[in-house]
Order: sequence, then C-alpha cells, then structure tokens
Amino acid sequence: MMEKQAIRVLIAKPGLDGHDRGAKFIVRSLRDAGMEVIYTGLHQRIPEIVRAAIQEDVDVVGMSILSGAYIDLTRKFSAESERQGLGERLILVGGTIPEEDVPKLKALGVDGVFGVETDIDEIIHFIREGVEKLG
Amino acid sequence: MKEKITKKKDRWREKCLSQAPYRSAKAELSGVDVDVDILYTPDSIASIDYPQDIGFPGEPPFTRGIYPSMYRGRLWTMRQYSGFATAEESNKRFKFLMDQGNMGLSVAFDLPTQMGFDSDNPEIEEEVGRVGVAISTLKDMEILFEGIPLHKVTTSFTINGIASIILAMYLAVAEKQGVPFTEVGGTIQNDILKEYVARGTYIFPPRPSLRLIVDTIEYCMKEAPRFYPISISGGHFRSGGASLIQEVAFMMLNGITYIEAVLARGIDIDEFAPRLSYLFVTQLNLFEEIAKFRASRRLWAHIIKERFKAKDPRSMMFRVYAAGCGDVLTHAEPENNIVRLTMMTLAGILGGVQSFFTPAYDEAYEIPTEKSALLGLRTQQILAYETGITNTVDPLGGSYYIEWLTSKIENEVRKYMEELEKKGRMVELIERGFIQNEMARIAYEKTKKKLSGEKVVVGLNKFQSAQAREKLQIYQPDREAISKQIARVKRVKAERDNEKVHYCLKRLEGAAKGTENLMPYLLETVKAYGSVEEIVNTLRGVFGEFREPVM
Amino acid sequence: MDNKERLPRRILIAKPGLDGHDRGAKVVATALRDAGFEVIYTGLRQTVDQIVNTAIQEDVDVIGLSILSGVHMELTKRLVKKLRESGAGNIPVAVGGVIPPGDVEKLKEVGVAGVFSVGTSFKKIVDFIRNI
Amino acid sequence: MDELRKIREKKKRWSARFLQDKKFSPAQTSWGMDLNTVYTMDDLSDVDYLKDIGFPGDFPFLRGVYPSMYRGRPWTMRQYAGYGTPEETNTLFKSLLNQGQMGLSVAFGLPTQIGFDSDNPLVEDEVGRVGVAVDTLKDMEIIFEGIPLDKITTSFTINPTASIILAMYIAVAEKQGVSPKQIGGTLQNDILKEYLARGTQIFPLRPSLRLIGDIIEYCKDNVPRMNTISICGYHMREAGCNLIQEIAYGLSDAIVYVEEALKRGINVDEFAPRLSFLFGCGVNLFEEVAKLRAARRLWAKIMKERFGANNQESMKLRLFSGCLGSAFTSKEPLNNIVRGTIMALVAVLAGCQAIHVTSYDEAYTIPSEEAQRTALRTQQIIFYETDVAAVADPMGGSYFLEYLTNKIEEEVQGVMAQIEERGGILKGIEDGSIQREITRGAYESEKKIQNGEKVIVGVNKFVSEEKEYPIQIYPTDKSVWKKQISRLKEVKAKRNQRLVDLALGEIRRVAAGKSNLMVPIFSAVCEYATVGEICNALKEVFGEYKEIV
Repeated sequence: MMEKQAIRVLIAKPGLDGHDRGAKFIVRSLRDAGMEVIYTGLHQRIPEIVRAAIQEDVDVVGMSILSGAYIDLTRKFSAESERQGLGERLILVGGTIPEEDVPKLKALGVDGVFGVETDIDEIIHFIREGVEKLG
Repeated sequence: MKEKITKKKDRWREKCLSQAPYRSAKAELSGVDVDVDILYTPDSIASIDYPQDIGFPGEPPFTRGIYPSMYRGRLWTMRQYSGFATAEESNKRFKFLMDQGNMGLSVAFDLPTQMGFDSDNPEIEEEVGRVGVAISTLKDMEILFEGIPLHKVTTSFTINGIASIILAMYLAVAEKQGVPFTEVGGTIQNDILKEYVARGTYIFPPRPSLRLIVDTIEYCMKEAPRFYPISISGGHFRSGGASLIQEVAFMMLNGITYIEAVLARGIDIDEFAPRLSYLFVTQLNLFEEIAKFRASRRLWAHIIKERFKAKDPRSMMFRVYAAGCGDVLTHAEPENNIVRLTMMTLAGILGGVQSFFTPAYDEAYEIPTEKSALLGLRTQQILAYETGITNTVDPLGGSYYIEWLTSKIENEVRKYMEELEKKGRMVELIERGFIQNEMARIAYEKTKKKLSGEKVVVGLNKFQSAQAREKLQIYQPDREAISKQIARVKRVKAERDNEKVHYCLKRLEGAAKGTENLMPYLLETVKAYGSVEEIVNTLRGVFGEFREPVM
Repeated sequence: MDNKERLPRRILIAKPGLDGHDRGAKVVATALRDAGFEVIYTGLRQTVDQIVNTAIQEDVDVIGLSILSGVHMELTKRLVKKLRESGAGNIPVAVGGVIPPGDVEKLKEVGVAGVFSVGTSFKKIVDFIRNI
Repeated sequence: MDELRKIREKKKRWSARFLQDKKFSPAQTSWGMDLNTVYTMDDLSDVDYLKDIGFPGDFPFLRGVYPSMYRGRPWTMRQYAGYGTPEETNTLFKSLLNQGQMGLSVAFGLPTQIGFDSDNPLVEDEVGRVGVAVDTLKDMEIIFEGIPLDKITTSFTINPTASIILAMYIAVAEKQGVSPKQIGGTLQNDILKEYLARGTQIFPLRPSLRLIGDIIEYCKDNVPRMNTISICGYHMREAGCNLIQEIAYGLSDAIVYVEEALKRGINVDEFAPRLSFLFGCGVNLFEEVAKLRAARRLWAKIMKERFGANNQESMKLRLFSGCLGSAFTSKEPLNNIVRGTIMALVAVLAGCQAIHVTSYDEAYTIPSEEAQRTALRTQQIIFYETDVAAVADPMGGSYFLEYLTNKIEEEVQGVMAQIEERGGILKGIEDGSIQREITRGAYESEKKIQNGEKVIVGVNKFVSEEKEYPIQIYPTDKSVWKKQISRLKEVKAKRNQRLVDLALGEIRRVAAGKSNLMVPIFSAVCEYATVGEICNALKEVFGEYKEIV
C-alpha cells in the first residue's frame, strides 16, 4: 500500500488588504489537520500567486479577500491560471462575500466560497472531499 | 478593619456561598487566564493607596482621567471614521456628519493610497475607492476639504506608510485656505511598527520608516504645534486577535521605541511627549476594558516620569482615542451589533477616553451607509446626553472590582513588557517575526474557542435564528466616480509643471540619502502636485522595501 | 375685540376605549390649562356616546382624543359619525397618541382636523387650537 | 481616619487648583440634587462596610439577594409577549422558548384585563389588540398547549382579574397532570398602581384589596411556588413621577399589602417570601443602579424592623425589571436598541432576578418578530459576551455609586414619611393627591424636553430629516375578534349552564361574606364561566370604582 500523501495547500492574500488574521487562522488550522500549507504573505500580485501554485504543485489554492474586490481579483486569477496553465486545482475564496455573489464566483471557476463565520471543519471537509474527487 | 472584613467574608463564603453552586470565571486578560473572584470587597484592594495610586483627575498618575473636570468640562470628541470612493463623495459625507453633530473628522483612505499607489495605476484598479477615499495628489485633498475651514475642525487620518505625505498635503491645503500651520489641529496615525504586525500597510523597512516618523514629530513640534503627529496604537493588535494585555504592552513598547528615536536627535522629552497620542479599541468585557484605560494611564505616567525623566505632567498624560472593535461584530443578525457597539462605546466613555469612534453595525469590514454611520454617532450622543454618565468624573472609581482589575492589569502588562524587553528591542522582535507569532498564537486559540462554541457569540454559535444570515451588502464604489478619479489624476499629471515635479523629487531623493528632516521636501513636492506614488517610488529607491517574514 | 371672542375656549380631552395610560391625556390637559383654555377631562374608558354627549352638554369648541392602544382608526371613525348624527359635526376633532405616520392621512380623510403623535410640542397643539 | 484626613486636604488643594476658575458645566441628578465633579473616599466616610454594604445573599442585601448571584445562574430573560388569538400566542411562546427564553410572560388584551368578554359590544375594537384575549378556560388551555407547566414559569400582567387568571392557570396545570404545588410564576396583582397609573381597575379600593388578600392566603396553602404579587413602581414612573417617588410609592403600596395579609392573622414569614417587585430601569446608568440597590436595602430594613420578619427570605426584595418604555422614541427607532442596551445593563448591574427588554419598535406598534429577537439578544449578549455578570455587584464600592445609593435611600425614606404623615397611601389614592403629583411630574418633564433642558437625541437635539419609518406596523383586522367570539359561543353552548349559574351564585354569596373568594372562582372557571360573568357577579356585590377627575 502506498502511503497517502498529505494534501498541499497554498493560502494567498491577493491585493493590498493587510488583514491577515483570517488567513493565518486557516493556515494553522489546516496544518493542524495534517495538510502541508504554504502561506504567501501579504500583498501578493495574482501572477505571483499562480506561479507559486504551479511551482509548489499544490492541490488547493485558497485566497482570502476582505477588501470587497473579490470579483475583480478572481477574474484576474482565472485569466492568469489559463495563461500560465495552472490546470485542475481546487480553488477556494474566503472573506466577506454576500450570498448573491457566490454564483458569480463559481462561474469564474471557484469551487468553494466561505464567509468569515464559516466553521473550520466545514472547510477541512470540503478540501478533503474536493481533492479526492480531483484524484 | 481589613481583617474584620476578610474574616467576615470567609464566614460568608463558608455559610452562604458553599451552599450555592456556581460556575468559575476567568478574566481574558492575557494568554494566562486569571481567576476572577465572585465578589470584591474593601479588603481586595487594601494595598491600594488612594492619594498615590488613584489620586485626582488631572494629576499624575492620572488614573481617574487626564483632565480635572473631564466630561463636565467638555465632552470627548465624537469622531466617526469615514471616507469612501472619491474626494467629492467623502466631502459630502463629512458635511452630513458635521451637520449631525460629529465633532471631528476622521479620514479612511483606500488601500492603494495607503500602500502608495496612484489611482491611475492599472495594477491596483480594482481597489481604488473601495475601503476609503482615493488620494493621489494635492488636488484630491483640496476637494476632500472643500468648504471645511481647517482652523475650525480637527481631522484624524488613518494613514501610516505614507503618513508624512498626507500630513504635507493637509498642511498645503491649510496654506491655500490661508490658515497658518500653528492653527491646524488633528492627528495622523503614523504608527508604522504595528503595521508590520497587524495591519499590513507598510512599504519601507522599519528603520527608514522610523526616521520618517521622527521627522514628522520634529516638524510638527516646531511648525504645527496643535497637531498630534502620531497615534501609537494598541488597537490593531487587539483587532488582529491579541489579548488585552498584549494590546497595552505592544503599544507601550512601540511608544518607547518612538520616544527613544526622537530623544536620539537630542530633543527634550517635555518638548514632544505632550503631542503624543494613543489608540486602543474596546471589546465587550465591560469592566476589563474600563480598567484597561485606567491602568494604562497610571502605568504610562510612571514610565514617562521614571524612565524618561519627564517633568511636565502633560508629557505623562495618556491621551487616548478609542474605537469599538469591529472584530467582535457578527454578520449574523446585524442588529445585535448595535447592542455590542453600545457596550463597547460605554466602556470607552467610562474609561475616560478623549475621543471615540463607534463603527457602523452593518459593516464588519465594509463602508457604512449614511444611516448606519449615523447610528454610530447616535450611540455616542445618547451616552453623552441621556445616560448621565458624564455627570461626574470616573464614576466607577472606588468600585472594589474595578480598582482590583486596574491594578491587576497594570501588573500583568508590566510583567509582560519586562519579559519581552528581555528578548530584544521591539524593532528587532518585529523584524524576526517574533511579535507576529506571539500574537498569531493567541488569535488562533481565541478563534478556535469561538468556533467550538466555548466562547459564546450570541446569534452565531448560540441561539441562532432561522433567518440568521441577513443579506450582506458589500459596498461597491460607483464605477463612474472611480473613472472620474482616475481621469483627474491623469489630468493633474498632464497639466502640472512636470519639470518642477522632477526637480522636487530629485531634491527629495537627495535629502532621503542624507539625514535632514524630509518634511519640507515633501511639502514642496506635494505643492507642485507630485503624486503619492511618485514620492513613494522615489523613497523606495533609497529606503528599499519590507518583506514579511515567513510564517 | 370681536376676533378674540370667537377663539376656541373650551376643550374636551377624552380617553375612549379601555386603555388606561392617561399620562399623555393629563399632560396635554395641564398644558392647555396653562395656556389659558378651559379644559374638561373625561377620565378613563369613555364610550363614544358618552364623549359626544359631554361635548354637546359642555358646549366645547374642540374635542381631543387620546388613544395609545392602536385602535385610533376604529374609535375615531365611530366618534365622527356619531357627532354628525347628533348634529354636532361642526366640532373639530383632534387625535393624539401612538399614531403611525401612515395613519395620519387616513385619520384626516375620516374628518379629523389634527393629528398629534407622542412627543408633539405643546406649542404646536396650542397653535393648532388657536388657529381653528 | 488619618488617610481620610489626608484625602480631604488633598481634595481641597486639588479643587482650589483646578476647579475654581475653570469653566465646567454644573450637573444635577434627575431629581434635582447638585452633583460634585468627582467623588472620593471621603464622600463615604460614614459608611460602615459590614453594616451598610455587606455581602450578597446576606442582610441588608444591598449587593444582591443571592450569594452567588449570576455565577450561580443567570437572571430570567423574560420577554413580555402575547397578542391576537390564543393560538398565535401559543406559537409565539413556543418560538421564544426555542430561542432560549426561560420564562414566559403573558400580555392580555384590555377586555380581559378589565373583565369584559370578547362578545361585549363595547370592546369590539380592542379584542386581542394589546395582548391575547382570554374569555374562558378554553383560551388558556390553547395558550399553554404543549408547554409543560412544571418546566417553565409564567408571569402574568394581570390585576383586577388576577384571581380568575390564576384559577385558570391552576386548572390548565391540573389538566396537564401537574399539581398546583409544582407550578410557579408571578401574578402582577398590584391593584393600587392601577388606580395611580395604569387604569385597569374595576372594583373600589377596599374590595380590591380583599381579593389580593385572598390570593395571598390561597397561594400560601395551595400554590406555594407562585409569586403572588409583583409590586410595581414601574407604572408610576412611566406615568411621570421621578425615581425617588417610584420607589417610595412602590414600597408604600407594598406595606399596604403586607398589612392586608397580616390582618388575616397570617405570619409575615409565611407570605412575604412570595412577594416580588417590578421597578423600571431608565437610561441614567448610575442613578438607576443606585436606586435599585437602595430599594433593596430599604425593604430589608422595613421587613425586619417594622414587620419583625425573622426569615431572611422575607427581607429579600426580588426584582423584576423592565426598560422604561417612555425613554424610547418613535423617531430613529434603532436608537432605541442603544437605550434598551443601557437599561438592560442597569438591570444586570443592579442584580435583578428577571428582566424584560423593550423592543425597539414598541414606541408605536406591537413588536415585530425581529425587534423581539433583538430585545432578547440584548440580554443574551450582556450575559454571554460582556462578562458583567461574572462578579456580584461589580460596581459596589464606587464612590459615586455608593454615595448615590445612600442619598436615594434617604430621599425615598423622606417621601414615604411624608405620605404617612398625610394619612397613608390609600388616602392619597382616594383623594387623588398622589395622582396629581404624578401628573405634575409628567408635565414638568415634558416641558423640560420641549424646551431642550432635557436632551433626547434625535428628538430635540441632533434631529435628522424625517425619513421613512423603517418599521412595520402590526396589521390589524377583525379576524381575531371574529374567531374569539365564535369560540366563546361554542364554549357557552357546550358547557353546563346550570352548573355555571350555581358557581356564579356561590361567588356572589362568598363575596358578600368573608371567606376566600379563590375557592368559588376556581369552581366557576372549571365550569367554563367567562371572565366577564365572574367580574359581573363580583361587581354586583362590590360595586365599581369611580375615577376622581
């Protein structure tokens, strides 16, 4: 039996917003849940995030956006993923996001959207299931 | 007397309390929990010496307040933080709030401005005008204060990385209005050290940033003496998850760092310390928050007097601006936040703050609507005019519980500061990421408790109602207004005397390489309509950029 | 002074219905007395018939109703109708109490001359009566 | 003592230095006493901690009636509710219980409160308007359908018809198989304040008092967990008196009830532990907390010294507290959440046993569900998030608060003594002098609001342009009335009329004599006699109260 590899996650903070408490909490929680987590730090440009995701060969990319610019940033992300050839990864967006914008984000290729008051176990569960499906 | 009470209390414990089961309670003072007794009595505070430890308002150690008559003399400044989209729209909101009784302005800037980008930079276009107003050149600042006479209001600017540039612009606007610098009042946040740890709008590395701050302090001391050049902040640590003890301790250690940097230029403590101001947030634990303000006043007075040998009592005053902490608000059932904000505002006022900001109940991060912004102001007005709490100074003074907590907090902060100072100087600790980790550890524990329900949040993890998630409305700036802003920046850049701008920037670069005070150069550049981004790029060329230590 | 002679002098303050909260009624009665009017206060739980009878017997110039229990529409309609039937339709009626803004117009359509929700200044009420 | 002298000297120097020429505004308490700028230890120099302040759960109960206070258990969050039909009220109760509310509180429609049945043509417009309509036992059965009466406690805002409602509640319990000994709750049952301020009185003063005596006596033997009266200062305050009078009138009324019970030869310690009190919580934080603490100490002394109570339970002033609705404004209604928070905080800091927070839209409509939820959340947030309940009497010792507490106690004693000098509170009610006093207070305070001397934010200062009210007005229609009279008709058709007539006859007979009226009232209720029928039987004997105008 081959040992199951740990899930690899990139947590990124795109844009200029410096509120990283939520992102850092996710990083620690996912690590506690046995995943390998790479955190980009603040003020990441989208091309750098996509590049890091390819280089680190992660299964999951999670972006934390609290500044309200989630649609624009996600649109940039999906265009850039296309350009650099990121391929199939589980894409998550977290932050202050109203219900009615969730379909818009999904249409841009986001797999899961999580509000700021989401239960952490829900996110962990979502990642495990999603990564399994990706194969 | 003390012995008699203790004896009786022991008897009471045995006779009455032992028959009544009760839960234990902890103070959330620090990472280390402190047990809170079920009852406080005179013997709990028997070691306190009234004249020395509590004293009278307006006299060191200022436990009961920094002014003798406090709110009987005049109310705190109700300073509602606002600013969004463009200078025109923010100008309108300022005027609306002033009509409604807001006493001081408080400007929120958008992230590009805070990070030193102009609105016309295509890389950051999606963030222009989103969380605050966009300011790229002096032109924007002129519009922001159109029709607002700067000698009649005081303005607070939440700006750090480019605080010196914004200060220069504000002074330039005053000059155009014909208001002498000596009559301009207000505050720039200008506390860069906490940005590396908690808020993230740093640009340059800590040491050159520190120089810029000392430049503003020195400049204001000489040229704009009514202006507070720095607001040393504990609040952002707290919002980022730190404990109450950390909030105070980090703030004070940063304060010490700034003071030492100014003293290094050979300036006397009593020349500038009266112009330092401080910023806290309040959270929900009413009595702990009130005690925090009292403890901080007492501790800071001791530090300034004993460590820095200040003689002027004004140097020892802990002038504090506080705000309700957005971090404890919930998206679920937003009306509940009105209750929370009332408690947090009350904590500030009973704590004796000099100015307060009550956030809007329907924003956890976003821009408040006119209605919700008004309710924040109304909260303060109701407390000021209807509740009678302004009728006497430090009305809780003497309460066994409050006095016990005040001393406890003071001691805990002192201990924690000593511990940290043994590990290194604040700048080094930040460069190493030590403070960041220290804080993240506590934030993580706290968030876990909240998610597991161990820490009850009403409407969120206990007593949820069916329609708990109200519709969240995210502020989307008016695209047309943003386009106008971008067009304006381009137009200003096209129409100004570009040669002069280049000349000013060159001079600035030269000065940055030396040790001169940069403020006059900045003033000269903004007056020539040099933009925020141009100035930042020039300085970045000399100072370099800060990279966050990896977590 | 002819003009002054015709100014309204006698006012009936009435509390129709079962509601016992008479603070507002009594305060307004006191304020009107202070302003020099003659005020007749009915006391609690007056029926529409009783109020109309008192108004006619006492020859009042204005009737003021105080209603806080939310039944202002029903009671006022009934009172105005009864006044007209009794040939006293010329006596102006004012309504005070907890009146939602949406109901102000409706009350006026019924024939009410003035509506004063809780918190209306005495001056406004006095001016209203003087201008009748 | 040495320390005090030192503080005094220092204070004198400090005042001379800072306060002589400085401009600062004078401040007064709400009842007009001048306040110092700062209070210190020397303002409490004659306080003896052990005697005057003491410990919670111990005489004089200044710091609370239970030793562990809210560490032992939270106060009861009791939101006053009920409207429309019994069915609607039942649904609402169940939803409130699901939301974490711990006790129920019933609001009755005015016809029920005043003893009219829903089919009385006089009350057509008012059935089910300000509270639920109850005509017969049937309605009460529906209200508590599926709510086990041994598990919850219920508070009834009911006065002259309290005996009937109590009888019905017992009957419902028995039908559920719950013994009357197990049921608990509170009857308001405070008739004196009805004459003074609330206006639902039916009978003249003396027979009304007799009914109350009957309830006290009956409960002592049969329903021992029921709080028989909730003595109210609240309504006089709402009607316009100040906080000193609120307590003075409330405690003076309480003395009347105690004397009424003593007249029957009942020992004070047998009934006094079941008395409770309802006072208001205003927005003036320190005054209001001081007021409730002062009331507690004063009552303990009265029970001990005047009535010779031996049982500590008799000396405890158990407090139910509600926000003063008169502090609410219909302008900018969300401001009321801020006011409600402060008032709820007052109640908690003062150590109340049960609290009601007014819904922010109550200034002009039956509360919406969302406003009700926010009101309950106010209490929950205070308990679970602010930690003010972690320490008993957390403000205790504050120089300002203790000073105010002493002052208020003194003032209240003064007013009570004055009332007694003039022949007692009953005489004052009968000759209307207390009512006049209250109206004068209301008028004066209204004038102060109108001339801006007393600031109400959003009303006479900082007034914003009137925008649309963001509040939904509770819709009204005749359906409640129709439903209610059709049920009443059905009940009347089904019941045994002969037994009803017999029971009503028995009520008349007992009313004319001296026996306890609860017994025949209970029998009549069980035969489905209506509230109106029972009241009419009593009116035939007692007559009706005539208001002094």
